Amino acid sequence: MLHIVNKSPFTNNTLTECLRFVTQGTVILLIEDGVLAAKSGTVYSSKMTETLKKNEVYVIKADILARGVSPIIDGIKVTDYEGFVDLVEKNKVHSWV
Amino acid sequence: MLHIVNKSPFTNNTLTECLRFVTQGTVILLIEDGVLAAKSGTVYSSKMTETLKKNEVYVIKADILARGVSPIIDGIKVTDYEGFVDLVEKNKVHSWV
Amino acid sequence: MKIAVQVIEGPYNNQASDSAYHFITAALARGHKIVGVFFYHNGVINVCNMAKPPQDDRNIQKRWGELGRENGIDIVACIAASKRRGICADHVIEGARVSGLGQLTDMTIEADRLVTFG
Amino acid sequence: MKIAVQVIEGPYNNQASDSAYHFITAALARGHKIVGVFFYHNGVINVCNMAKPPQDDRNIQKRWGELGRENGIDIVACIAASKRRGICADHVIEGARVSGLGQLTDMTIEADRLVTFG
Amino acid sequence: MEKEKPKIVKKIMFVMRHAPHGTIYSYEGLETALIMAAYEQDLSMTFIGDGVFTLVKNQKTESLGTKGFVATYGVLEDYGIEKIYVDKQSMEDRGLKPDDFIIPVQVKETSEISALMEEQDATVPY
Amino acid sequence: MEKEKPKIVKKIMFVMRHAPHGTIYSYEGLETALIMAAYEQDLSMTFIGDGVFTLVKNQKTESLGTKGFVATYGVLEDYGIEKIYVDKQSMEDRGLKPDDFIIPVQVKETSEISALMEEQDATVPY
Repeated sequence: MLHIVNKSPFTNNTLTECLRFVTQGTVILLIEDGVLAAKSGTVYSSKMTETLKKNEVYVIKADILARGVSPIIDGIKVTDYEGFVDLVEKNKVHSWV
Repeated sequence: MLHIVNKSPFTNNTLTECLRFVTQGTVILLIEDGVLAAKSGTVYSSKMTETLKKNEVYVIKADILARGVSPIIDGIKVTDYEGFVDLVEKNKVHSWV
Repeated sequence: MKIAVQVIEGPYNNQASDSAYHFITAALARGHKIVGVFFYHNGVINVCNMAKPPQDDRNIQKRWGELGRENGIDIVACIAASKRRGICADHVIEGARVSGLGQLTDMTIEADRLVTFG
Repeated sequence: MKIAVQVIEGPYNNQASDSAYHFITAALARGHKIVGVFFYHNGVINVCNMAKPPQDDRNIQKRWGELGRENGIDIVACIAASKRRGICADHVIEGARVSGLGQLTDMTIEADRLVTFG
Repeated sequence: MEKEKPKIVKKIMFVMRHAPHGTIYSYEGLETALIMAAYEQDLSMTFIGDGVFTLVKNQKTESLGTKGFVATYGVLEDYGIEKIYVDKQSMEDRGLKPDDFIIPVQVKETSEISALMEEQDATVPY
Repeated sequence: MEKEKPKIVKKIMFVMRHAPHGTIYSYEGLETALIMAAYEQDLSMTFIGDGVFTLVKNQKTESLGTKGFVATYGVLEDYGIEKIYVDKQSMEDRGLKPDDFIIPVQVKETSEISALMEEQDATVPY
């Protein structure tokens, strides 16, 4: 299953709530302000590092570039909109809007 | 100073952020989904109880009734829109939208 | 006391419009002067005159027009925000108008308080 | 694969419209079929044809119309949500239409995936 | 209402995560559910996060001057939407218990809700 | 641009709490600040919470196809808005330091920002 999250984890509890429902094999895709969770050295980054031990986490490159998010946490995969489409093709989807 | 908060503390960090900037004499007014913070017995209620030791906290009655929020935390004051106006008259205002 | 009000979310979608309206009517009842209501961001949707909400529901946009006309309150939606969203250009409710951010500035300077709903 | 898309926030105000657009163009490039785009809540603002954004900016509403016309994609805004907000009634961008929630249902049933942007 | 019945029956779950009244999601979301109910799909509705406040008893909107739509959730069952799930942790975090809701709900553990989501053909988030 | 100058000079603070790009608040908020700057008021701008991301260097929006407005924050000083405050804890929580911003800012403790807010005649939140 693919979980899509578009909110900042610093402002909104959406990502934290989403992560509670993640199971073995769940893929997480961060888009829009959601990519702020991919920044290293923040109060949220240990939660992401923990998540990466069990789950794949992707971010949209255009969203990372737009926000100047750097450096990103080791292990997070950077993809583009075509990669996003491929993830949707491979997995059932839930959007945590 | 009057701080107005309209977001649920369970979904959004606005109230938590607001409370960091509260000083002696600051008044907090919870409106709209913000009144959910006034519910007793939640994971947020101890934070409110702590706040009430130093600061006045008001909620709009119409918002409490609309959401069926009950019981509310001891010490929180229930007011109406005219009471809201009086708080604005007495204090400088910041809206944490 | 002179109060300016800013609303930054759209009607129905967010409660901001309702809260602002109830606050303003209470302020008028208390004898205060509302120097203006400014709509910004999605708030500009508040002044479109084509709303047809379900019959058993309030008509928020119409209510703003009436509030402006009956109390001589300047009800203004930001023109730049309206243009971007492509709304209300020729469909502004009677009693409101579309203008620039200078109006928000004027209101803020004139008022003793600015209260934002969003 | 057949994909349906729902957008529930307005253009410019939220990035949802942009993300949905980029996702759809990428899906088309990958050879997938977009069975429809449904706009709900403030998302209905996406189909208003009166947008005049700054000249150096994208025109999101126009872009949706073009996407619909050029690719034969059904672009639908919810009529109840539009009426409540008072927008777009006679001002729907060419290539889009206003219709009921049954359209969202049809799209969801027909598609292999529903992706919501909000 | 006679509808031409599609032959496909899909599992579709509404996932409600917004508190009522502050925003319109839970109200317009209900409108979608009631329309979709006419299409004879395998529908369910799950309340997570602040969504659990939607079903709370004794919501009185008269003094707000807004439509009290929450009672309409009570007709979901009549419309054939009988699978109503509430996330246990969301409920407990907010000091609520099953008796506080206007309709009978199935309270589910996090892992059960995850499993239910994975079974769906589509989830509709509001 | 010649404006008739009001005799009143008020202390007005913009309080920016939204991340850029995901929503329009930091962009349209900047538009307000630039207009208000023509009125010769005592303006300041404070970044709290995700607002601190607004001023981060190297924001490249080309691949999003959106307007890169953040550089325009660089002209605030030319418009006479010289008091730019950043909440220290918000900055540190997000792994940022003063060097990461496109313009010089005054990093302030929570208590200093509280005091500045109390001095204002009006705060404008975006």
